[in-house]
Amino acid sequence: MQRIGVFICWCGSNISATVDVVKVAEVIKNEPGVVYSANYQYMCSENGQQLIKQAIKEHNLTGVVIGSCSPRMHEATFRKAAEEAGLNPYMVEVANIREHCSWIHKDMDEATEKALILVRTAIAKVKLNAPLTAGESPVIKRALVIGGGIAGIQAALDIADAGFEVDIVEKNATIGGRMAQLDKTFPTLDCSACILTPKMVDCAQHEKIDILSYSEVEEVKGFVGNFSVKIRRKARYVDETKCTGCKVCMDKCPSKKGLNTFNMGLNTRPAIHIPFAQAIPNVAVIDPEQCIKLKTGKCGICQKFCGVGAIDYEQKDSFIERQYGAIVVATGFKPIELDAFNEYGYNDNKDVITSLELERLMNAAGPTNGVLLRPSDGEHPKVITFIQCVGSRDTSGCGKPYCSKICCMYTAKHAMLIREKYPDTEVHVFYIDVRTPGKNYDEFFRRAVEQYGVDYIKGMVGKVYNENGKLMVQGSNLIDNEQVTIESDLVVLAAAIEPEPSVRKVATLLTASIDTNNFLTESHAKLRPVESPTAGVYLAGVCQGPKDIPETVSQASACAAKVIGLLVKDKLKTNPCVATPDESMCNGCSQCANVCAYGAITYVDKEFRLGGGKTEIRRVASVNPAVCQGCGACTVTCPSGAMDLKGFSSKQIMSEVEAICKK
Amino acid sequence: MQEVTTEKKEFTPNIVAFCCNWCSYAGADLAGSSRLTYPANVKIIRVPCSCRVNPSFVLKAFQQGADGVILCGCHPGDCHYVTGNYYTRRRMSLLFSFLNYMGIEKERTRVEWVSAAEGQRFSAVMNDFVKTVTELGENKRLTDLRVKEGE
Amino acid sequence: MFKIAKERLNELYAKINGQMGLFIPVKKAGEVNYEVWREGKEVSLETLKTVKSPKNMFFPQTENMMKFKTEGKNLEIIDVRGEKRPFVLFGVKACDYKAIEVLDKVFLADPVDTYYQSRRNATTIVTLACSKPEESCFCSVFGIDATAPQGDVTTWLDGENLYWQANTEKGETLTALVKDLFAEGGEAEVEAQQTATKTIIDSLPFANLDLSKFKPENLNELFNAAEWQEMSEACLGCGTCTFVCPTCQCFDIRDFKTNEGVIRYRCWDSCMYSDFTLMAHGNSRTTQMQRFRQRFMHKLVYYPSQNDGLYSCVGCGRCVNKCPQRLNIVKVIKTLGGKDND
Amino acid sequence: MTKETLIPKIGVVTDIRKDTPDVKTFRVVGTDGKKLFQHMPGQCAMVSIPGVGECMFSITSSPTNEEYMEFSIKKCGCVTEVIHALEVGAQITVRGPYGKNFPVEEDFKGKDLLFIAGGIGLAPLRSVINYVRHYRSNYGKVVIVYGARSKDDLVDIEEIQTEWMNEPNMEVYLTIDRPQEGWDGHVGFVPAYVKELGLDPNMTAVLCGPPIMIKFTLAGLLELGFEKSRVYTTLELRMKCGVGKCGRCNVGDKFVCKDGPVFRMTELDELPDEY
Amino acid sequence: MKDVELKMLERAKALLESGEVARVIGWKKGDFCYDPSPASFETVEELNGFVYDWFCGANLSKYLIEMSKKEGKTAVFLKPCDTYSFNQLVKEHRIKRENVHVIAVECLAKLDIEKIKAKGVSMVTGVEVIGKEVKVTTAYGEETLKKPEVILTKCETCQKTHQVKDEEIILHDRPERDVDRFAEVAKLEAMTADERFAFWREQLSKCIRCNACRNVCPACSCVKCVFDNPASGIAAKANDDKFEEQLFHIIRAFHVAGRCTDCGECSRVCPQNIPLHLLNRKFIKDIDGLYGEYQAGETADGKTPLTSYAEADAEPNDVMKGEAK
Repeated sequence: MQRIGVFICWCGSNISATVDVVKVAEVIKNEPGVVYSANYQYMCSENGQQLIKQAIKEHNLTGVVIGSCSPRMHEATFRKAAEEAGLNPYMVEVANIREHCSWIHKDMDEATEKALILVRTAIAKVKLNAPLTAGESPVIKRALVIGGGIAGIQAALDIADAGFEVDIVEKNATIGGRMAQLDKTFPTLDCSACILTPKMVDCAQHEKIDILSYSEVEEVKGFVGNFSVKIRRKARYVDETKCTGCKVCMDKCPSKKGLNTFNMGLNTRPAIHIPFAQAIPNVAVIDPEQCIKLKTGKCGICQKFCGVGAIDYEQKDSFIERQYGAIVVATGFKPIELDAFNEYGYNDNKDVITSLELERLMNAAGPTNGVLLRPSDGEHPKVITFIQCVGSRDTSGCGKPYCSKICCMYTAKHAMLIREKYPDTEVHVFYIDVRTPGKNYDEFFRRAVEQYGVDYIKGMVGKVYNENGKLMVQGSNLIDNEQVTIESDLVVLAAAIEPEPSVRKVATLLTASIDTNNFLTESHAKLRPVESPTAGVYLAGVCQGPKDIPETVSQASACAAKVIGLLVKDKLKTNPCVATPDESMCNGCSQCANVCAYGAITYVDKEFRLGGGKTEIRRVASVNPAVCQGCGACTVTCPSGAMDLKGFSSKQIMSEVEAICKK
Repeated sequence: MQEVTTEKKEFTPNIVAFCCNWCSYAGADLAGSSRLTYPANVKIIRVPCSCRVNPSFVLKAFQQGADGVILCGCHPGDCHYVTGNYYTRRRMSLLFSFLNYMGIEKERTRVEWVSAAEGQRFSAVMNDFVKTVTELGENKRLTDLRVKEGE
Repeated sequence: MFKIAKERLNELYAKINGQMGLFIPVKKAGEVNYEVWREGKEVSLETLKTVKSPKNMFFPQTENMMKFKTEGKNLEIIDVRGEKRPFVLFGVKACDYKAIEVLDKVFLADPVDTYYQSRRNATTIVTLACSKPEESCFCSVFGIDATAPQGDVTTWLDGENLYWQANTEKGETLTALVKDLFAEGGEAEVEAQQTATKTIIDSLPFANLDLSKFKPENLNELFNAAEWQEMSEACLGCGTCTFVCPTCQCFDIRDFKTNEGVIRYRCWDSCMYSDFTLMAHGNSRTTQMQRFRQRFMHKLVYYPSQNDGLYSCVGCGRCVNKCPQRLNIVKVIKTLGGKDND
Repeated sequence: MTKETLIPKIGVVTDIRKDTPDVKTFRVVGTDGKKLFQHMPGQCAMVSIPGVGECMFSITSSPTNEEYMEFSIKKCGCVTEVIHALEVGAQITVRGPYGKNFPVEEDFKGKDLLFIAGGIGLAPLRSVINYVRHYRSNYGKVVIVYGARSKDDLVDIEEIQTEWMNEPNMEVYLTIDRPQEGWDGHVGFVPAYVKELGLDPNMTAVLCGPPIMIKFTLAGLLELGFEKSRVYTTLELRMKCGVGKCGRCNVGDKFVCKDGPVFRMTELDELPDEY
Repeated sequence: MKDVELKMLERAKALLESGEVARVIGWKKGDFCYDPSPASFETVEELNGFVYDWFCGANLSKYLIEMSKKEGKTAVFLKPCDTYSFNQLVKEHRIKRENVHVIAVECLAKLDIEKIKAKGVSMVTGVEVIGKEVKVTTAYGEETLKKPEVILTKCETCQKTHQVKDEEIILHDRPERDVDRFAEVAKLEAMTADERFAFWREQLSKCIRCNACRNVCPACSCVKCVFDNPASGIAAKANDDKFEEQLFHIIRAFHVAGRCTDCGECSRVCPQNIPLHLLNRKFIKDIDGLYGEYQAGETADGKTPLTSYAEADAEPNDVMKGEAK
């Protein structure tokens, strides 16, 4: 039987004005299990706490109930006091007789009666409390960044600068990501490469950063502070340690007809190649689909010409396994496929291109060396029509329901750059709305219209078709309320962006939740925007939602701050109020894991004695207390009632219900 | 007839309110600190998240003589545990619809989303719920009489 | 012997009900079970087998035994039983009547179960002879004559009349109470019905079950029979057979917390349930095979060896009809019983 | 025996003794301060905490004790857990006595007696041993072999050492399973110890303890030449009513609560192997 | 049905003879023409008692929980409706899939002997189904009944097709009915709360808490049921009063919500013929209406409606007002 002490607080007159605190303390003395009861003016005061501590010691209390203000206010205070007196802090329950009683009721009898019930309810609960202790788990002082775009680079640099080891896993042969493909950046129009490549170099040279390019995350085990990650290092057929990036192989390679993916397939590249001039690492990679040697066994020219003997056709995928304390997901985005948008004729006309393709066409390192020539005939386009919101804000089901956020700005940027470089070019932009929130953004857009005379047409495009070698863009002008057809030489589609598809696998591996648009879900939309609900996993860049470079970089730095905050700790204290399964009753049905937002539940095979000397191996749930946040979603999903929540057990809540209903 | 009316007048329903710790319980606290009254027969049980509320708790409350049960949680999308109240929403929609199907008066059960800032709303919701259940009268259909027929 | 026209039976019920309680097969939501008679309820005497047997009149499915009240540390025990009002149990078939005898041997054996006893003493049992036995019936195997059940009063029902014959003092008392509704006569009709019914009974498919093997001396041999495994394989471990069985008497005693204290009640339990013999530190019957075996061994061997060979099965056939997976005592008898079953 | 066999009496806990880490002995009297009812050694009683449950325990005290009854209870389930949490002065309910007792007035009389117990198995034997001590002249030599996992698990060690060991014509042999600091007595399992002791097979033996101990001890006794008909033991099965009606403790044609818990080994041989 | 039975027997023999499987689960003959029991057959000789007829209504999938733990493969005959339960059990990791060889078999609805008897036909000795007619032979002669009137309730609205595709199938079944399985639920919904309460009171007051519905239910596969577990706070063995009856059935229906395949076994086995399937179907109907059509057991993976959500899900209060969609 528990020995319970009850302490009723007056809270000055806050409680005692409407609740007869003396009576409550007196009546409650007779409750079974209660061995001590007292009332005091300010329970939370030093003297009040002393009273509690003394009573715990003198009366050998095993449970404490405090009738006072909201537990949200002073539960921690009282628990600490109890702990100091040698009682487990989780053996303390607070009956809220202020906010939920004295402050809202005027009638003394009524309020006193209710206070009694609330205190009895807390007694009923505390009788079933069990001492709980917070667990501890060690923190591995190394972070993993998945994705080597600007988000990943920034996060890695910030974490590394704080003195922690960071690995960047990049699935492509080089880091840099989408930003490396861009020409200029808004709203300042500085050259993308000029601001990105130094950061890439910083990464490569940072002693705390290890770049694992051409690699993918294969398996993730463990939990916050203690992840174990298996990484696949894809065979690049070139020894990374030997290659000097001299590019001789590229010249000699006889198979030169591969589409240059870095240039959005607008030109070709050899089978052995370095994606672009400033690639990090500056190491060649062989495309096995294109390489004659790898396909037929004959050739081997690059090996012959490689001065350092870096070519290795026998290379296989290899695996490394590393431990991390935190993981940053920065997997980025890609423009959507436009197969569902026949009306824009993207697949039928070479001169209908996406904005990202335009970036390459305008880039000095691009397929046209920066001269704007149209893909079909290499002529200089005289009339260029931009179409915004291609697949964005689309509720028809073909595209994406969300706004891709960056298109308005980059379209303005493109229009401006074209008008600047080729003033004779006529530029039209079809838009639904122009959205320019951001520092200097609207000013930027207005410059495009006012200074550069770009023709903005509010309206949707119904159709783009080829007529006598001209691209006819048929749309509506909502402001003039008329149908317009613009004869164009080049049509640029501001295609919606979507999360890089590989994020799905990453999310599954990390048990991080993902929304219907494949964006990773943040822990709280407003207050924890860079954390994933899965503890120890953080989100940077577009994988979490559409954003531009400045936002991406801020989020990456925010992520880094969070990671650093985690990695500086030697040990993590875990919340003791976690779910625990009664294995003897667990069916292993997996329903609990399905509702766990944190991926805290896994399954293990366990042996059970059946009686009569027989045993049976059953799959049962296992909760990682370091990851469980204690919401209780699993407890209700569990049909056998095997899953229970410490501190809020079913029996505790049911006995509270009973105490409340008792007349 | 007279007796019946006086009897009805005296009836004060017993209401059990399950409130999630992060939003609704805080909302109730705010109602308190704003001195916004609601009847004393509403008693709150604190749970970490509305998704901790098992249908058996609701039934237990009725069994023990509660006249109404109300569940309060964070607004959908604002759950402290990300998705908890989404499950609550489905579970309780189905459970309460089912109770209604069994002939239990549907006014006896309710789900409300109350944020930590909505003290006003908390008090309004409770006042309204108490009023509704009071009009409905005593819970007779889902209470445990432990009385047997036929002896 | 007396008789009363079928259409006037309601008068008879009303008359009995005026004096004492009347329990009678009543159809509710499609099923017929014994219930308190009230004007307007649909009595169904013709129904051969009520779903639940009348055993719950003496041994209810749940029964409050006592209350505990706590004042501080003091405990108080309150016997919650009131005075038992006399009642009539009407329409009991021969098999169910025999089953009451089986139960009596358990509950009225020393020490007497007073809960059962007080109900039993307060009852006047009016039995009803069967006229349309069906293929699942095999009471004759246990020496029961379905055409002439015992009881305080025996009745027969045909297309026109109910025939009434008092057998005991209690029966005579009841008869005196309702006699003014009766006319004399009916012996010939009853005899004719009995003859006809007996012909059907003799031709029933289970009429010749051989029980010769089920003797105390074969206890261990039967217990260790290999066939139990196969026979019990499909058993779901539900309690349907035990709950519809007129002779099953296992019960549990449980406590229930109320607003005022604790009620201790007893309720039916089933040896088919996995937790029936579960203790804090082990279970003597861990497999469904053991539990299945227990039930039938008890009916056919254990009980008879304690009670002078009286079987704890009366051939009512309820388990034959109601087992979800069609397992039943007949299949057990055929598999393990005497060789005449082949 | 009360007429209302299922309605218990109220018992007041007047003393609680902690025997081992998981065994406590509770002294119980009626609300009038007197002994609740008379019993014979080996008989049991149903003890309950209303709202929690009712359990069968053997009455550990001797019938010759006119003041109170004692129950030695091992913590192993939800009822016993609550019982263990009781404090002196608590009220519980008790009904009984139930079952057959040891034939102390019949078969045991004038015989040399051998008691073999393991762990909490001493509880039912304590009653009979103290009964025999009380009527010492009615019985011959008494030998007690008692073993437990460790010295801390030996129940009633104080009584054994201060009283039993000093009783004339009574030998007490203690053993524990594994060597332990502070224990200079015998170490080893009970069955082996029994064989080692080379006991006189003409004694009447009573065994009580875990099934595995009973099995091996019995085999040892038979080897030594004991006759099964003079070996007794007690069974423990789940019980609810205590009077052979609820069906739970049914083994073959016996009810453990009514026909047991004391059985002769020859009787057990006739029962199907399901206990 | 005889030709199907022969084919099944043939397959069972072949599988046992070849040692491909250690046992076959099917049905064995009873004492009458209408009482086959589920059974496992381990040898070809044992197959003498094998039967597959118009009364093999039992769902065999739940037996696989235990059977699939045994040594060797288990072959099982599953009717279309049983395959859903099978998938659901596989999804919940209750059946070791790799140890099971599924043979899907034709069904064409099973007969209900209680319904036949209720037509006043007793002492049945034989049954033959010809199209939509059932010819019953009895000790007293022959009777012809309309098949739709004497099939099991669970078959009346069955539109199920085989869902275990990767294994062998004996005769593809053709669902022959196009009926609204929610019609009866809708009928109840249209009543007033008082009427509904009266309806369920009358029905549930018959409940004897024998647990047949629970123990036969493939969704009720818990290692230990909450009602048997004193720690759950709702454990009880018998209906003490009306609350108990309701509590048991409400909790049971809720626990299987989103997992119940509507196999109808609960109603088939209820000794008091309580239309228990109407409880589960209410959940199914609500789930379909509120969260999109969902058929449990259609696949052996994926989340159930109660372990998933959509941000735009209906609000409980709108659901109660009947305004949600």
